[in-house]
Amino acid sequence: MSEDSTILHIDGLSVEYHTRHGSARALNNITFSLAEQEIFGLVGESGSGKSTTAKTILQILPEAAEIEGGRILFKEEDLLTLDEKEINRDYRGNEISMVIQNPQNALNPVFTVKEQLLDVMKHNKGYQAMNKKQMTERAVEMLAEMGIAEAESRIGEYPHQFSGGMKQRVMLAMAFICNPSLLLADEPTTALDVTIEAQILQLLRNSVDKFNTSVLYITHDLSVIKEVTDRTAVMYAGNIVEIAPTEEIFSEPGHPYTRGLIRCIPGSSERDKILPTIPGRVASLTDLPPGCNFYDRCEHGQKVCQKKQPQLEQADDGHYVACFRYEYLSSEVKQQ
Amino acid sequence: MQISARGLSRLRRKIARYLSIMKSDYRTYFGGALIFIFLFTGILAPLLAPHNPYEQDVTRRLQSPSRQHLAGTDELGRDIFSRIIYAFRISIMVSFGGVLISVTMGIMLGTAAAYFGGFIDNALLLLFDIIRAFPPIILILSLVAVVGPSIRNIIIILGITIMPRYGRVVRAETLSVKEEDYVTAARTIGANSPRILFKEILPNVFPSVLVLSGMDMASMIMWEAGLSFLGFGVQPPATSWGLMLRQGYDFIQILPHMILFPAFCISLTMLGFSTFSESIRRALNPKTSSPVEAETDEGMS
Amino acid sequence: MNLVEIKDLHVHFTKEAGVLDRILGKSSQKIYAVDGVTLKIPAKTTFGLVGESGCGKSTVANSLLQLVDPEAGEIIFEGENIIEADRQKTKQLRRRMQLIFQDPISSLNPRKTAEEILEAPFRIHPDLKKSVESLDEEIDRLFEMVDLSRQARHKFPHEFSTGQARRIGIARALSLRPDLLVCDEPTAGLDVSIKAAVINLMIRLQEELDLTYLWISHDLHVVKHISDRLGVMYLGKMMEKGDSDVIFREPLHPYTSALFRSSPGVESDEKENFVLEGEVPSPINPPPGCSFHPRCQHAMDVCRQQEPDLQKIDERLVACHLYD
Amino acid sequence: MVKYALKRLLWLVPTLLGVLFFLFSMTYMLPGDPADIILGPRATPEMVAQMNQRLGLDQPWPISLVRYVGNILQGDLGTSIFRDVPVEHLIMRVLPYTIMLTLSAMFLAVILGIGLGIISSAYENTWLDKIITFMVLIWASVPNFIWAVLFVLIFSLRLGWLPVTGGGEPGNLLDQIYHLIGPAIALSLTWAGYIARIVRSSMLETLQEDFITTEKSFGLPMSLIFYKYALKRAIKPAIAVIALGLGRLLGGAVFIEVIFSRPGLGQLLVDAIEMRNLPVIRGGVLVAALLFVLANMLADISYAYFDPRIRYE
Amino acid sequence: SDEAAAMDNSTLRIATLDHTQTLDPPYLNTLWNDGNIMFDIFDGLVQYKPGTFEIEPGLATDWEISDDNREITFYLREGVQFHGDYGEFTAEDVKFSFERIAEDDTVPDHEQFLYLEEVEVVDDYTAVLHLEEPMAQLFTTSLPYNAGLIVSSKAVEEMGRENFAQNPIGTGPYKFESWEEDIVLSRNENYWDQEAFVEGSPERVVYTPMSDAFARGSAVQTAEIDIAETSLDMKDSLEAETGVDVKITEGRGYWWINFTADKEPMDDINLRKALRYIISPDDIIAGAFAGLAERVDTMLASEYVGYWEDAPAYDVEDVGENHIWQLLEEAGYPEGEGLELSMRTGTSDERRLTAEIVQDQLADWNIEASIETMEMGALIDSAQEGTHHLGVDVFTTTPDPVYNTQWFQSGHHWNFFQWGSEEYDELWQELSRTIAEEKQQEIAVEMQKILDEEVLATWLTYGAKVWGLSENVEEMTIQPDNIIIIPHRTSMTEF
Ligand SMILES: Nc1ncnc2c1ncn2[C@@H]1O[C@H](COP(=O)(O)OP(=O)(O)OP(=O)(O)O)[C@@H](O)[C@H]1O
Ligand SMILES: Nc1ncnc2c1ncn2[C@@H]1O[C@H](COP(=O)(O)OP(=O)(O)OP(=O)(O)O)[C@@H](O)[C@H]1O
Ligand SMILES: [Mg+2]
Ligand SMILES: [Mg+2]
Ligand code: NI
Repeated sequence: MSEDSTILHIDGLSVEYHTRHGSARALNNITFSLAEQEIFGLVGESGSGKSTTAKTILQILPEAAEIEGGRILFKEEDLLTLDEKEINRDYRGNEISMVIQNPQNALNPVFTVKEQLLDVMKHNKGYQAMNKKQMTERAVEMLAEMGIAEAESRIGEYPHQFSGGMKQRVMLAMAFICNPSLLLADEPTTALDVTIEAQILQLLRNSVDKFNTSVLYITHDLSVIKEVTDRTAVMYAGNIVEIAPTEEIFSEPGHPYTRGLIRCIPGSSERDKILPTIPGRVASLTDLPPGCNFYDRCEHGQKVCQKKQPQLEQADDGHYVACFRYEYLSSEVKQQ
Repeated sequence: MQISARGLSRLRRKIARYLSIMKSDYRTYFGGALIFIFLFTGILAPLLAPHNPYEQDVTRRLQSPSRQHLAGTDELGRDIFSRIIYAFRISIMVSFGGVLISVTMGIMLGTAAAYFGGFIDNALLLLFDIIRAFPPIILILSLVAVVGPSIRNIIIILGITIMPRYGRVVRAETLSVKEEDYVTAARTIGANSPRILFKEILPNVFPSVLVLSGMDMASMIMWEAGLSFLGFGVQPPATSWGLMLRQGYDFIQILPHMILFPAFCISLTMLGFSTFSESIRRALNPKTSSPVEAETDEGMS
Repeated sequence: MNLVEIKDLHVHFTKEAGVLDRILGKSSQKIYAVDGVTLKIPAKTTFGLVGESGCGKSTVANSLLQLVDPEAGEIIFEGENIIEADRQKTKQLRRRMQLIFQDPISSLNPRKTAEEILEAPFRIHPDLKKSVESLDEEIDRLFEMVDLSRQARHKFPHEFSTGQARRIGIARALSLRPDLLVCDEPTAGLDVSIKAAVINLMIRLQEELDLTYLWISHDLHVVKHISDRLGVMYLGKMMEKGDSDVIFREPLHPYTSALFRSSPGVESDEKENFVLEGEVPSPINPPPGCSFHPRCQHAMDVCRQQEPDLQKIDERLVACHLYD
Repeated sequence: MVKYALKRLLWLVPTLLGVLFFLFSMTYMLPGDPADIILGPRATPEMVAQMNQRLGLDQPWPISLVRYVGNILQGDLGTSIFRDVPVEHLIMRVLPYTIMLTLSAMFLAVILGIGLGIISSAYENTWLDKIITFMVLIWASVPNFIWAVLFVLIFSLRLGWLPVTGGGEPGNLLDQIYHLIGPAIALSLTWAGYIARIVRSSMLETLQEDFITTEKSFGLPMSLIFYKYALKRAIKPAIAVIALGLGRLLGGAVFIEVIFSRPGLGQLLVDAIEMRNLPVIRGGVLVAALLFVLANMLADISYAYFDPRIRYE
Repeated sequence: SDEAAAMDNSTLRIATLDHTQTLDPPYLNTLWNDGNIMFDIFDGLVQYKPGTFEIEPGLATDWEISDDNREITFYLREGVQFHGDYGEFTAEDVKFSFERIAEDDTVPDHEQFLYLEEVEVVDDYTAVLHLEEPMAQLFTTSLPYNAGLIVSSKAVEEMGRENFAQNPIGTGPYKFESWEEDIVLSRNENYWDQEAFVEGSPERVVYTPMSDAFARGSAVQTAEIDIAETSLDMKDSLEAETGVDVKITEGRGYWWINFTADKEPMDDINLRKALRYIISPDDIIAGAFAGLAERVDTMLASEYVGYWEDAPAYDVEDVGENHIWQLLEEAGYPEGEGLELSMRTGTSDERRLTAEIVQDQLADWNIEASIETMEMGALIDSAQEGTHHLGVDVFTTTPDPVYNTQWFQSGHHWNFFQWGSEEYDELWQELSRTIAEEKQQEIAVEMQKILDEEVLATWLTYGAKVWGLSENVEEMTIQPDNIIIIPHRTSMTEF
């Protein structure tokens, strides 16, 4: 990972939601970077702050959220220092595009697909010179490329006339039509059938190659991570606990949480055997313990874990782990 | 029917939950206070009224408000303030009576339509649509013309006129609730139809009915007032705000208080019912998080 | 011995055209949700049923519990055809088999507390209530059985997490002490760690209570982990069925293998990126012949015309002309 | 869409037949001997006989029902009991006034309601929002006849700004508009308040939806998102209310017409009911019902237009 | 509106109480809505002298009555033209106008010419009415009232009756112009009696239907309407306004509290006597009629033939309370205890208030009265069946005593007393055949005395009407029957 090929660098980013029941620290001092043309996975259980990360990058957080600190360097420009207008003009839907979590509801139900695509294109710098007809042609082309049959006639239809998989294709078309340098894909295949999921994943892979796009791929499904990503960050309760090339995550998981997750996957162990689980529940974000967030559920926890928050530290080349007990654990693994 | 101690405490807990949500809503206090005043004044009218509302004295007719007659006197020299207070009773009767009738009829017909389906469903839907085909006030007027104006008739007519709202809501909700998994779940544990209807479906239909009826209490008061204002409503010697509005109308220029007082009562009561029902709507929505109970999320041990 | 047996089950839904539709010349449409499914579940084993969304898995489950009326076929429970059971009989049968719903939260009445939900079966079946010493204790026991704390008793469904709601559904099913538990996607939408906990719970319960499972899922990892026997459905029909290990080791039907290969991590050896093209056709007009042929790489002429029968190949049944 | 509209139309047939049956049976349900009430003590037996024939009381009821429905299908609503004027003339004479009143009140309510709803949702939780919310709550809770009375008292009698009577000089548009101001505003306020509340909450709800996040993430200008994407979606529940309001306002017009002494269907009906003018009651109620049903149908269809999903259900 | 008025300040705007139903005279429905306009458009052979019930020549300049009272010869005014191009008025028009009423028994005013055999056209300007029997009401009501108005035979035949009713053609001072919501008339420049017009007589008259009394009053106040009858209660508001004139006239219907004589315990004359004292018209007039009406202690009003000048008034003060208690005791209700009476009333303000006052008056004597307010239909039904002990009733009148007294004959459909007397019946028969005014007077008084003796009612009043006149109106002439006479000195202020 050479510095000059870095397209996105997130540095010490913290975000809090202020709600009636107190403040929830959804992101706690997270740091990672994305290289050009890289597919970077972000994995974690529900509520760990994955979507918040993506929304923070585009600064489309809800009002209740507040960015507490950090930098988001995109192509060397700190997005957090830009004003709303600039971000809107130059980044959203231009340099960066995003596919949000819920395909069923990601498109506005009362406008045709064409209307929505064209509005996105009108906003995009690449299409300023085109007239409506040309834009329509381009949109149809894009839809066809994303595997929508008879795109010409279907472009005039409303979202509810598409199946879930096709909606996701439309979303991808919308994302790629912007020619982005970075795509934020927030669980694009959750709630789809495995066969459809496979189709979408393949489509994504192909398009990334074709459009030279970097991808931040968010999912809670480790097996998908394994399929598509080059590198992966594991999130737990607002922290990144481990970053590593994807293969290493599976072959030599560093953090106890990562290990737990991988062992949990049914089918990987023997049939009918009791699956290993991670005891307890994700800590409540409103009152986090002072030390390691995972301490409660960790079998290897020690005093130090209870007092201090571990920071990401390089464990191996390109492999970072936030755990005080890493050394001990890795030696244990090697022993086995 | 006996309520077990456990059932009682459970009920108490549920109500406590609703109340705790409502407690955090200003509308509860505002609407509740207005409704409280409404009911309180109506029920205690004989104690609160300074004069006999029926006592006439033509020599003191049409007096302006004074210390003795807080809202002046009407054309027969009766104390308007006392009459307004007694009129609360009419409004209570009309609003609660009318809504009660339409709710009972609506629930019965609505569930029947959803339950039996087919011809009966279509016939009942047609009935609802026929009633709904008339602008309400015009249907009310024509029905009053048929049966003649009296409190009892008006209550019944108002009830019939808005009944289709409940019938349709209950029908639609019953149909959609019927499809819910938890109703199927009740079937799989062996519950029979009446049980499903009364234990699973109706309780889930009821909240919409409750909220609607809160709004309709306001409409009832409005329609009665309008009807009486046109002279088709409550008949003397009983009096209602609408009737007082009508009486005062002729004196609007020299004695505007004669209409302002009843107009105020009508508007405030309607305001009370509509705000309160909005707050109930919020509380009964199970998705609204109760500020008290959202504390800890203890779970699997 | 087979606890339950389904023989050539057909369930068709009619999409009723309303009176007005009919006047406008629209006739009712048939949805072939389940079209000739046969399966046997030996007592105390788990039968896994997989397939894409809309292929009729839930419908099989629902007909087993007599929640839908099958067009044709037999459902034999302990040697007795229960399709024509009368009301009394149905009520009793329902105690013997229970359903765990696909959507955990919506299967719980939003206006009832967990406690009330668990009490309902005892109110419906007075003899059940008589058989327990104290209702209160019994409910505590049920909560314990599914690893829920006592405090959960007074909560409303929406106040539970998905995993917890699922447990209440399981506890309700167990309160009737059934023999057969039909689990309709019991791990859908759960995070991995919670998913594992639920699976563990189910396996434990099966052993403790001698339960028989019909396990519906489209998560192949889970099915692979838990099921003894496996059935693969496509568009209302059984494509392949047999011993779970056997099929997972070597799927014969093109659909089965496509399904497995689409599912990341199930067939870890094959690293080539395989994608099954197209979407499931509408069950209103299923394709003629083999219903899978439009998406099948190996489709032959015969597949377009003739519906393949299930035939025994290598210790399992496959419906495919490739093996004729 | 066409099919949906057609379906709604077909269902109208039995509904309207039901309405006709009700109107028809009013003849039998009204208390008292119609001849006595209508003709008074001077009636000769011949006049009574003629009256009964006119009301269809001379035939067994099934026959007169058929005759009644037949006449109506031919556009013949009968003649006013006091002879001489066909009911449809009476109605046509006043109907334009009612329609004008209802539509202009509707127009005002929609403009005010949607406008205020949007403003207060755009400035959520600011003072402006609070002021609008409170004002609009008051509007919605005061019945329109009270507004009308207050308007007459204040603007017409005290200040003399507005006329109190009539619909304005026929043919003089300016004068007619001048006469419309008071009634239209009084009629619209209640509904405007209602619409504003619905638009506000619907708007706020829509802004929470996932697709708004999508639109934001693609950098569409906030004004486009707010006024195009969110509004069209948010307006949907308001549309139902708006068109429903057309019916409500039609009902409310009864009071307004009486109080402002404006010619109109409501006024005609109230007078007819007072005078037991049965054919006029029946004809007037029928026309009111027709308009009402039409308004409701319009509501359903415009609802379908704004929510494309409905058409296919 | 102001603009319109400024544009044309010789337009007189009058509010009618309701929509006009017809402008064909014998089909008149209500005097206030239809009659007012008909009298502007049509003339009769004779007419009431302005402000009185005295007869003066109209289209007939003179007439002769035969000795047997069965032949009346009219000498018609020459050169009178109908409106539009309908030519000169002749005896043919008289024949046509009257015979169509006499021959068709479905015409509402058929009774007005019940005994008319034929109208003989002697020449263009002479017409003779041949009667089967003498008709007492001929000169009191038939001829000067609406039935006697002359229509253009040519116009009716050309247009057809129904159409004519909406496009009337007469000889009167104003011509029919248009009828949308409003009815518009314009001055007939060829009117035969040019003297009727005075300076300020309006060029145009516009009748606007306004059913709400308050709206009428307000409209006068804002000068949108020039003349309107308003409610009694609005008198004070109007008087307080500058520029608005208020005029009060007597109503034309007799109000009474009806005693249903055959209904237990009202069949006891002592009870009826007690009630007649207890129910005091003074309070009712003060409360229900805003103190504006005159007390009338008998059936017929002072302007009418048959007025009983010395009719006794029954007031408690005259006889003392003890007398009443005694009457009640004789009726079986010592101290009034246990006496519960039912009372019907209608929905109008006056009726409602009257009933409430009576209820209150009875309560002073421990008599409990329940009020039932009914719609017109139900009210008439219950009155005809005598279902209530008491009733608040009113009948409208004409100047004809025969008409006004007919209802109380035995067994009459409209005899609300549920009472009968042969003597009364015979007197009425005689009255209806009497033409001489003095004789009529004598018989009618005799009849009222019978009613008085039998104690059937507390007579109350003829009611009152409050008229608001805008600042534009200088003077208004109104008939005793409350018909406004437009050209005759009802004049507008000059600007
Ligand atoms: N609008 C909001 N207001 C308050 N808290 C919020 C809001 N959105 C998210 N949160 C909280 O922030 C935390 C992180 O949420 P986020 O949506 O980023 O999680 P996620 O990892 O995307 O989860 P999932 O897999 O369920 O999508 C959660 O605890 C969530 O409850
Ligand atoms: N009650 C019903 N009425 C009409 N059609 C139905 C009904 N229930 C199911 N279907 C249809 O039958 C087919 C099979 O449905 P089923 O629910 O059994 O599928 P499934 O395999 O459980 O899918 P999923 O994985 O999405 O739950 C689907 O096409 C569905 O639309
Ligand atoms: Mg997320
Ligand atoms: Mg399913
Ligand atoms: Ni079949």
